[in-house]
Amino acid sequence: MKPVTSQLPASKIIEIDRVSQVFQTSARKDHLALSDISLAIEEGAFVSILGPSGCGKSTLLYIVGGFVSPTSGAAKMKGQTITGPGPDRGPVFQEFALFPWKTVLGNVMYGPRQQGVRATEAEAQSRALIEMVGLKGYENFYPKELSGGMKQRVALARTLAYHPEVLLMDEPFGALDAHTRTRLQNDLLNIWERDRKTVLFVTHSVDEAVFLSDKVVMMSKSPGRIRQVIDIDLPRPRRRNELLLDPRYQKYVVDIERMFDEVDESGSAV
Amino acid sequence: MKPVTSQLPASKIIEIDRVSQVFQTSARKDHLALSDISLAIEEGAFVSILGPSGCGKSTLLYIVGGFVSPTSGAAKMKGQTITGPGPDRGPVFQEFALFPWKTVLGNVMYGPRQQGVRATEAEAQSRALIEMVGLKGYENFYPKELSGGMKQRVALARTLAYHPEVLLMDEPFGALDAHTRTRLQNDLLNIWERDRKTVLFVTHSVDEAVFLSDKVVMMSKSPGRIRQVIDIDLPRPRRRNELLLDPRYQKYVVDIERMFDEVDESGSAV
Amino acid sequence: MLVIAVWQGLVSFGFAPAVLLPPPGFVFSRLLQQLVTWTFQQEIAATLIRLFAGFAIAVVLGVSIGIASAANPAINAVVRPIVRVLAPLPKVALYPALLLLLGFGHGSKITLVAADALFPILLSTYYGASTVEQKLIWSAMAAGTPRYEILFKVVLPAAMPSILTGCRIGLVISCIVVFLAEMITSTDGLGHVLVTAARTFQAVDMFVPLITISLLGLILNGLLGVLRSYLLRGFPEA
Amino acid sequence: MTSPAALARRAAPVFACIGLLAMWQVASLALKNDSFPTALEALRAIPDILGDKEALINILASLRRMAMGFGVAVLVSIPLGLLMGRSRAVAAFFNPLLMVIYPVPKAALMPIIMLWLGVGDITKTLVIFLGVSLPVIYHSFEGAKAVEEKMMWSGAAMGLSSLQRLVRIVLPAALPEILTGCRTGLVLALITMITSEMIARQSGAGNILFNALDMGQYDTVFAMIIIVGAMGICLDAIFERVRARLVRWSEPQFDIPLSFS
Amino acid sequence: GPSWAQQTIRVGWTIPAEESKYWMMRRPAEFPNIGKAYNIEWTQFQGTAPMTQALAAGALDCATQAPLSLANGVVGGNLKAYIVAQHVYEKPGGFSVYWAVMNDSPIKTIADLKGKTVGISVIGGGTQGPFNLLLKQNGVDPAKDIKLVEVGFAVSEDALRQGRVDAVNMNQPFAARAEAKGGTRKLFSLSQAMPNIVHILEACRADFVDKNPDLVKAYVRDITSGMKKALANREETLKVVNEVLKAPIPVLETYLLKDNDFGRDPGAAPNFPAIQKMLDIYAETGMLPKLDAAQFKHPTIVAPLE
Ligand SMILES: Nc1ncnc2c1ncn2[C@@H]1O[C@H](COP(=O)(O)OP(=O)(O)OP(=O)(O)O)[C@@H](O)[C@H]1O
Ligand SMILES: Nc1ncnc2c1ncn2[C@@H]1O[C@H](COP(=O)(O)OP(=O)(O)OP(=O)(O)O)[C@@H](O)[C@H]1O
Ligand SMILES: [Mg+2]
Ligand SMILES: [Mg+2]
Repeated sequence: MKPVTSQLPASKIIEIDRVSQVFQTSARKDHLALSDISLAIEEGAFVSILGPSGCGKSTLLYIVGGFVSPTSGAAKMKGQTITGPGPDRGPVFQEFALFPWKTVLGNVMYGPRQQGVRATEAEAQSRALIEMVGLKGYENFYPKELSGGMKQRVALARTLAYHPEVLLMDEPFGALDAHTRTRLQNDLLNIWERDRKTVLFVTHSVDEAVFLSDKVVMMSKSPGRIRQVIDIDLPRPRRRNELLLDPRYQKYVVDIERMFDEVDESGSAV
Repeated sequence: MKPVTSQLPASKIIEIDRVSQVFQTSARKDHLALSDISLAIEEGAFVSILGPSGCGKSTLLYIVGGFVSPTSGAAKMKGQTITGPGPDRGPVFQEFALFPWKTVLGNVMYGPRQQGVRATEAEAQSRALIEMVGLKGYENFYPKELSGGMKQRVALARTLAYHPEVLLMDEPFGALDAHTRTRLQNDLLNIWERDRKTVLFVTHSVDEAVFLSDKVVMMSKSPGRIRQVIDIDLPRPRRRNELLLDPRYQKYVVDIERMFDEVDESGSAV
Repeated sequence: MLVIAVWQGLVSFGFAPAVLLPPPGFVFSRLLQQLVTWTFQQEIAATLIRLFAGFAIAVVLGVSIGIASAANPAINAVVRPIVRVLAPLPKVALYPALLLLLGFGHGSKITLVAADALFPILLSTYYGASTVEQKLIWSAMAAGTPRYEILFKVVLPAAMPSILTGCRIGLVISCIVVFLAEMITSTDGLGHVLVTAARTFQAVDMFVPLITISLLGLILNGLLGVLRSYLLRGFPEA
Repeated sequence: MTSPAALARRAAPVFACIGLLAMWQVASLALKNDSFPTALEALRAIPDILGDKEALINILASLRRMAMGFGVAVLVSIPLGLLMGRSRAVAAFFNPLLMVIYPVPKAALMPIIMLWLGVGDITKTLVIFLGVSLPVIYHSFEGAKAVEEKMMWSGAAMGLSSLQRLVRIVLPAALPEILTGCRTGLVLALITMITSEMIARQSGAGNILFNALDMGQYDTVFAMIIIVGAMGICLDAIFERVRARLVRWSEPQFDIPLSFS
Repeated sequence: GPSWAQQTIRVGWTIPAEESKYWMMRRPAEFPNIGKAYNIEWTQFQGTAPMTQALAAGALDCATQAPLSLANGVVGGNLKAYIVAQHVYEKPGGFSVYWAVMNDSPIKTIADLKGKTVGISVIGGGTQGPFNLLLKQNGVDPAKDIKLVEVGFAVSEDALRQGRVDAVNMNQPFAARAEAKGGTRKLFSLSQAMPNIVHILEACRADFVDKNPDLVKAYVRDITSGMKKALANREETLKVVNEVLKAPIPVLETYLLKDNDFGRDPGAAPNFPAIQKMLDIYAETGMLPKLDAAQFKHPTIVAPLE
């Protein structure tokens, strides 16, 4: 049992330096999605991003992924400015983005094959991952034949399969029922504790963020800004049922939820 | 304040009668998604469907919507066998299915205009709905310019806009942050209490199901079957913060979560 | 079937004299008669070789240029105006020049077929490839796929529905053009059979190659349909 | 607006055209073929053609036929293609039918077409119509097939009849694909506009071209080819504007160039 | 006025050798009746064969024809037609379609063509009868001993110079151009098979003539006078032909209406004996059954008509 907490002196693997993102829209000329975001993520840290819908969480992930280059500012990985995607940063997209012409197995095997893993080995690993996400028996299904939650699990498995150093996960459990979600949270934590991956995790669930993270980044909306960064100082490895009884855990959840209410200025009731 | 509970003698608006659904897949010949489902829904009832990912919740909704005709059995609306979609049953799809060539406002106005509502009136109503779901200011955005959660809210507004008698909602709050979700749950309950709509509501959150419903239908997987139907006997109107302190509410949640664990036989841990 | 019925109707009700439009019965019995003769088989073979070679060249060029220009702005900046200029040119007008460059044999006809079938395939590929869902490309890039490989591993399969539509159109055009080329300068092939018959008013013999090309079109399209449903088995529309 | 990169992009078509002409010049000089004049010879013949009032009238006559053929083809093919895409029965009926009709070279059917329609405008417009409708039908067909099912369901649930769904959902959703077909159709319209005048000739651009071809006046032939090419560029540019306006909603928003590095 | 007033006659034409019709087209004012008493709807075709089809389909009333295409229409297409005028023929001493080889070619005689690639403008066209006959007379089987390819007149010179064919047929104005350039020589000409070969004549559908005799008569009268004008005023004819063919006048100047051109009958009168001779050659070479040229002759309506 090795406690992995944010107190450990660790090097910054990802640095986001005064990043802003402006989108050109058809409606008005410019739309400021992210404004002056700075954030440093330590190697091996599990960082969650929380924020109201539309605050720019996905956009931030795209920038770290190297898919979108920020309008101003820069994101760095290990000191190098990120200029494009690479297998060191594995994304799980909110929209899954599975390859429709590949089966479940084909989708999951894609990454390892691309990394040069031998076919038999890649297949064995992929089958294990597919089993882990609860899709044994669906190996030869095409994405169109899967339910929403099943697609999401395939997307998760596809990214885990090629062992990226940094995981960029955009609500990876959003379409899952509570039970499957809990199981996969545990699986993810196990993988993380074993491989010391760095995880940047977008979620809507305060509960989930506190349970999983070393650090929770709270964002606010219009334009997207970082409101607060909260260190979650809970022992690891964490067990859900133990944690639920831990008053510190409860406090984190309640505090963050309160913060959320303050942060969210959008919308109105009927 | 009028108490609307399942105890009221109400006519069955939807009857699902021994419905089974078999899909032809490219992998194996037949895939049994739903097996022998029977369920009656009373007029004005709020019924939630819970079940593990891939158990056939969306499929069941499609059958009631008339989009898919079941392999065997039949679904009835007010005694009439459902043979196709109609404006009396409004779906909110898990994948949103917004019209990409229309703006947010265009999408929301589509239904009322189709129902013959005058343009100015339809626009006023739609703008109010857009404001309700927290998207004021985004009226002229195209779907591709929205975040995941924003698209989901447009989909919700689009269906609410044409006042279907029965709402068929497939995880309509799945992509939303906790705060927005709570607000929309309240809005939905308000609308429901005001208009006495019948709602068939798929969700992954036990909590949400208990909070909203008169009845929770618990499904199990492979093949999809109804495992149990639980009447939620809590007073209405419900207020979230009051309910959280109600021991009956707590018990429902705990009971259903336990049931979930029993029901879910799929997958394995790492 | 319907075509044949209409055809028979036109003949029987006197909308067309038999010397211009012979009754289908005659034509089909002559077709059967001809099909087993060695000379006719050779004519078909000549036409088929040109058809397939020209079409294959068009597919290879059209798909690769289309994808390359969708993927790379520099290539696109060069290819796009060239396509705009060359695509609408009536290629038959170049045929005399082609004949002199490539001779009267297969070469000139294959080139003409390829030139005419190329652009529908190229344009479809280009549009298909330039509207590929970006997140598919992102996923593949993040999995470590080198950029040029993305073309084969993502852009090509994702653009496949559009490419196959282009191929279907290209195939039909190939059928027409191979015939036209053989008609303009005919020494062999179905087009040649047709012109010689037409010049001497052998209406039945004229319709035999026409029916043959129709049937060929039908068969090839059927094969393309099978290929399509195989290649697109994962796509929602298949 | 006028950054060097933007200027370069603007100028690219010009450079490409000059490049093409230069390649042509070099090739024709190398081949020394009477039937393959140099680019300069062809360019020199252009003023002769465009200076001739009769030739201009001829070209306009061709363009009028083309516009007719194109217009009618688009009006007929889009509905047919969409219907085929949404109804298996319609597709099963028309698919083989079209596949039997299209591969037949129209030139070969001239005698019968002449019998019914004479040798005038109608025949040529018909030939153009057939050329244009082929890609428009098939792109509409495949576009309609690929429309996301749940969008159709949403429409049905709002009370749209199947005809309304065809017009108000399938049509806009398939529009990008349909327009691809129309663009190919435009290219084919120009080609068939010329070739339809190959056998039976009346006033027209193809007439000028094929007469020159018969007479071995290759500079005129290639001058006409350049003129047709120029018409192609113009029509294409106009079309591209219309397209961009109609389907702005479908353009991909992000773009990573996949350079070959 | 006459019964045919303001009637329209649909005429097919082609290039390059119908000067009287080109006059009617381009100088209608010189013909008192055209456009006033009756109208002509001109349609140009590529070659005579499509016009035969158009005649048979009833899409044309009168058209330029070659003897062979007309005969084909009669045999295969149930066409009934009258030959009402003649455009060009091969007058002795004038131009005759010939087959050329390169100067340095080893082919010296027709017999040397064995095993060679030979170009012909239209396989199964009007020149092939006399061509086949000459080959047979020289012991060459046109079906087996040579490789026959279709080479349009316009490209024949190039095809020969590029070595795509060993011998190829030449026609005006391309022959004049090739001769000016030099390097080719004549191997044999059609006149060796028979004199006075008729290349192009004018034919009208019999049913049309029978129904509108006055109309056709007026048409033939104008053809006759057109031919007269063409022959009488070479200067103007060059202009007219230039307008139609778009060939530059200097090129036309080298041959048109000169000794190295085809012959034209001053009254545009069809030479029925020559036509009969040609039909006989076609019958002899197996291209057609035996036919009587008399069936094409209308008792009264035939050029010259004054
Ligand atoms: N292509 C685009 N054009 C214009 N605006 C865009 C575009 N993409 C995103 N936006 C805007 O940027 C903002 C942030 O979007 P983003 O997808 O990052 O939000 P998010 O935090 O992931 O929200 P959610 O939780 O709902 O997924 C939104 O207001 C959205 O409207
Ligand atoms: N077109 C199809 N072809 C084959 N199988 C299908 C098809 N659509 C759905 N299925 C199968 O039917 C089952 C039920 O799917 P459904 O989408 O109804 O699940 P769900 O309960 O909505 O799951 P989720 O919560 O993940 O959305 C799944 O096992 C899925 O693989
Ligand atoms: Mg997002
Ligand atoms: Mg579902």
